[in-house]
Amino acid sequence: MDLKFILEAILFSAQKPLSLKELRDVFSSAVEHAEGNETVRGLKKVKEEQLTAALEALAKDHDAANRSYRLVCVAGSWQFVTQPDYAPWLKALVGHKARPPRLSQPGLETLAIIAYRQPLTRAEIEQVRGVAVDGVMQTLVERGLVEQLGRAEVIGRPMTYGTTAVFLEYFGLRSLDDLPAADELRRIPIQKPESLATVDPGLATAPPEQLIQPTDAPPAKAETPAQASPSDSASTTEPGSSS
Amino acid sequence: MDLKFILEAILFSAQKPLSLKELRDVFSSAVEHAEGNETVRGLKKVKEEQLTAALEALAKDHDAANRSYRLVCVAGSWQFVTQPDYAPWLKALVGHKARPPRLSQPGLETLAIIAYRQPLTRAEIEQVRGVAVDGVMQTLVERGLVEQLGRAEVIGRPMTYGTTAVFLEYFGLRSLDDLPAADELRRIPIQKPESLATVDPGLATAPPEQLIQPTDAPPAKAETPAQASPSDSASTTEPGSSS
Amino acid sequence: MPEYKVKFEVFEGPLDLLLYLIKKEEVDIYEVNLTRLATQFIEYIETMRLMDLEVAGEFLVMAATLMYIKSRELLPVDQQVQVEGEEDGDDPRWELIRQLVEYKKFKDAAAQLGVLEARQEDVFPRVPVKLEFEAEAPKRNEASIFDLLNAVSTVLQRFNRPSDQRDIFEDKWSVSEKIDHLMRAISEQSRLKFSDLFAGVTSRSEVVVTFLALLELIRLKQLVAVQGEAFGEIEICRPPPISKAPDILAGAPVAEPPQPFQGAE
Repeated sequence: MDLKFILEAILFSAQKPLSLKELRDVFSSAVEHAEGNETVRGLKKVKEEQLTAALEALAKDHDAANRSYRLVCVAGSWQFVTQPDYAPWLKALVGHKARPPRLSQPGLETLAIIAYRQPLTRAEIEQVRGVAVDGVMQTLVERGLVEQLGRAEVIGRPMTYGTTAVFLEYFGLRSLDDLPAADELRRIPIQKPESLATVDPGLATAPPEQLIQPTDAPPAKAETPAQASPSDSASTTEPGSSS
Repeated sequence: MDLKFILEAILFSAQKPLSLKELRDVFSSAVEHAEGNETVRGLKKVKEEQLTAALEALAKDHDAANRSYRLVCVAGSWQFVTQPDYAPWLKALVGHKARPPRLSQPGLETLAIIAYRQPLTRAEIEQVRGVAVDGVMQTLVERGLVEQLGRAEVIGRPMTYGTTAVFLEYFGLRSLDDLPAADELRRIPIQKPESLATVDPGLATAPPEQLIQPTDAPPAKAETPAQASPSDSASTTEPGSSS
Repeated sequence: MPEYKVKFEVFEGPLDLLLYLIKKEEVDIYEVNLTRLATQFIEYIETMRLMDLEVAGEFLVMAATLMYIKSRELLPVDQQVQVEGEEDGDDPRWELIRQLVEYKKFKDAAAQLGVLEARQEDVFPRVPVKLEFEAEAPKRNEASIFDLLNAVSTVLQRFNRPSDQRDIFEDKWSVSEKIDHLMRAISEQSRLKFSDLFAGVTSRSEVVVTFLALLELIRLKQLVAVQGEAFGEIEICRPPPISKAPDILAGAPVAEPPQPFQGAE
């Protein structure tokens, strides 16, 4: 019997998404229900790597089968879900369940900043957004999308925040690596383009040397040392400084 | 969008088997959730014949796919069910009450002695088994299989033990009279062997021929105390050796 | 400028407003005319004030920054004031553009999250019928404890001679050994007659031990005792792999509809 199909049967019958640990527990306790069964005994101590490989293969199978459902991993737990196209009938089936209202634009923006930059302090969020985020943060914490992670080792030791497993579930993400354009946004290296230095049609004067970030310049704001650094180093390569 | 797949999605998400009528209700009320959707509107008044045909085709698909589950119609209602082969894991999944760990061989033998010879004292059990039974007795009492019955009218008035209702349940017996060959076994003559030194190595328990019939032979305590002791200590080193 | 009023209320902050203004200009952020942008921004603020709308503090701070940038632009480089503590490179223009670019990226990311959010609303997890396994009651065709009792009793008859009672037995069987023995025998033959279990038995105690072993194995569902007909010969075999009616074993096969492991309604 193929591990893949056993996993399929388990996930097919599970009342909730199952993590690798929970799946392993199923395999180990199955022995109690079929002592003499070779397959059951053989899989008693199945490794997480085996499970992951089989699950990935299974998910691929189902994607290829192109049916009305698929196997997904959300927040590290595996489950079968239906394709969005069938929502009208499924909504009719499950009845009008009151879903939480969608997040507001400030909510989404704040959440995006936290998701990509965690852990970070409220001041750091506000610096990116340019506005206070008190109300928004409260909503996000209340909805369980964001939580306090600890304290930053800076003056005042402010709280740092990060996203939760609920956040991943809410957006159907497997992990933070699944965030759209994660690599790019986690640490945005904003390169100062040459055009800014040389061509700025609206300016009465174009003082390019002022646009150069000195290598030893302290971060523009105390709250965002990590963000400032890449752009600092990037700008040192610019040729305009000699003019 | 194929009716077949819509039915698949519905049955896939349904928490109970659905009849043709229930399926039709889903199709008709789906319109509330997607007024402008052509497909949804088109299927609003889907006929039972159409549904039946699509369901049967769908069931055939899934049979052919030969996965761990299939679509079946039971008593007029359709549902996905898992194949029976996967029962061990599914039982483990639903957390079927784990049976208490099986009785060890010493436990089983001690229990047999108590069951057939009750009421009897611990000394009598030990005399029959040829080894100390403290640990085993404690386990049996804790598991509710054995209980104290009273006191024997002999010197020291030791406790007597007998089996409980739990014992009967555990072995699926209606009463003690249901004990296999109760009359016969109660009268089994069992001689204490000359030498306990020949006890099989590696066995936690002494062989059953050490069982002494108290009625036939007076308690053999006095006969071989020296021999019994070493075997006691030997056997206590591996109390639960059944694996 | 009623358009402003409407627009203004949806701006999440000064950066949002600036992005809106840049977008209206249809230029790249890096190429924006900051002087003109500053003018436009301040016009908006003024409009808001004229309309008696409350202007949030952040907008005023941004307005001040833009004014400062604008004023700097009007001076030749060598006459620009070097603010104390401000290093050469701390160009407020660059700082603002950096901030705008960063904010823009997160705004785009937020939009993508919004798409995911909407999509998730249409994704339904499979919540299957709760599985319920029937209590594993003794099957119709399995021999009852009575049958076993009678059987073992019959075997015991063989040893029911008084002379046995004084015998000293050489064999030393334990239940665990017998369990192993039985499991081996069943794996070789898959089906054993009950009487065969005791074929080579040499003593009453061995009968007892064998029988205890059998009982334990039955209790553990490793073996089942099956009696084809009343008072027929009991046979021992492995249980069927699933708790379905063991129709292959004996008695009338049960033609049930296939409904494995579905829950109760």
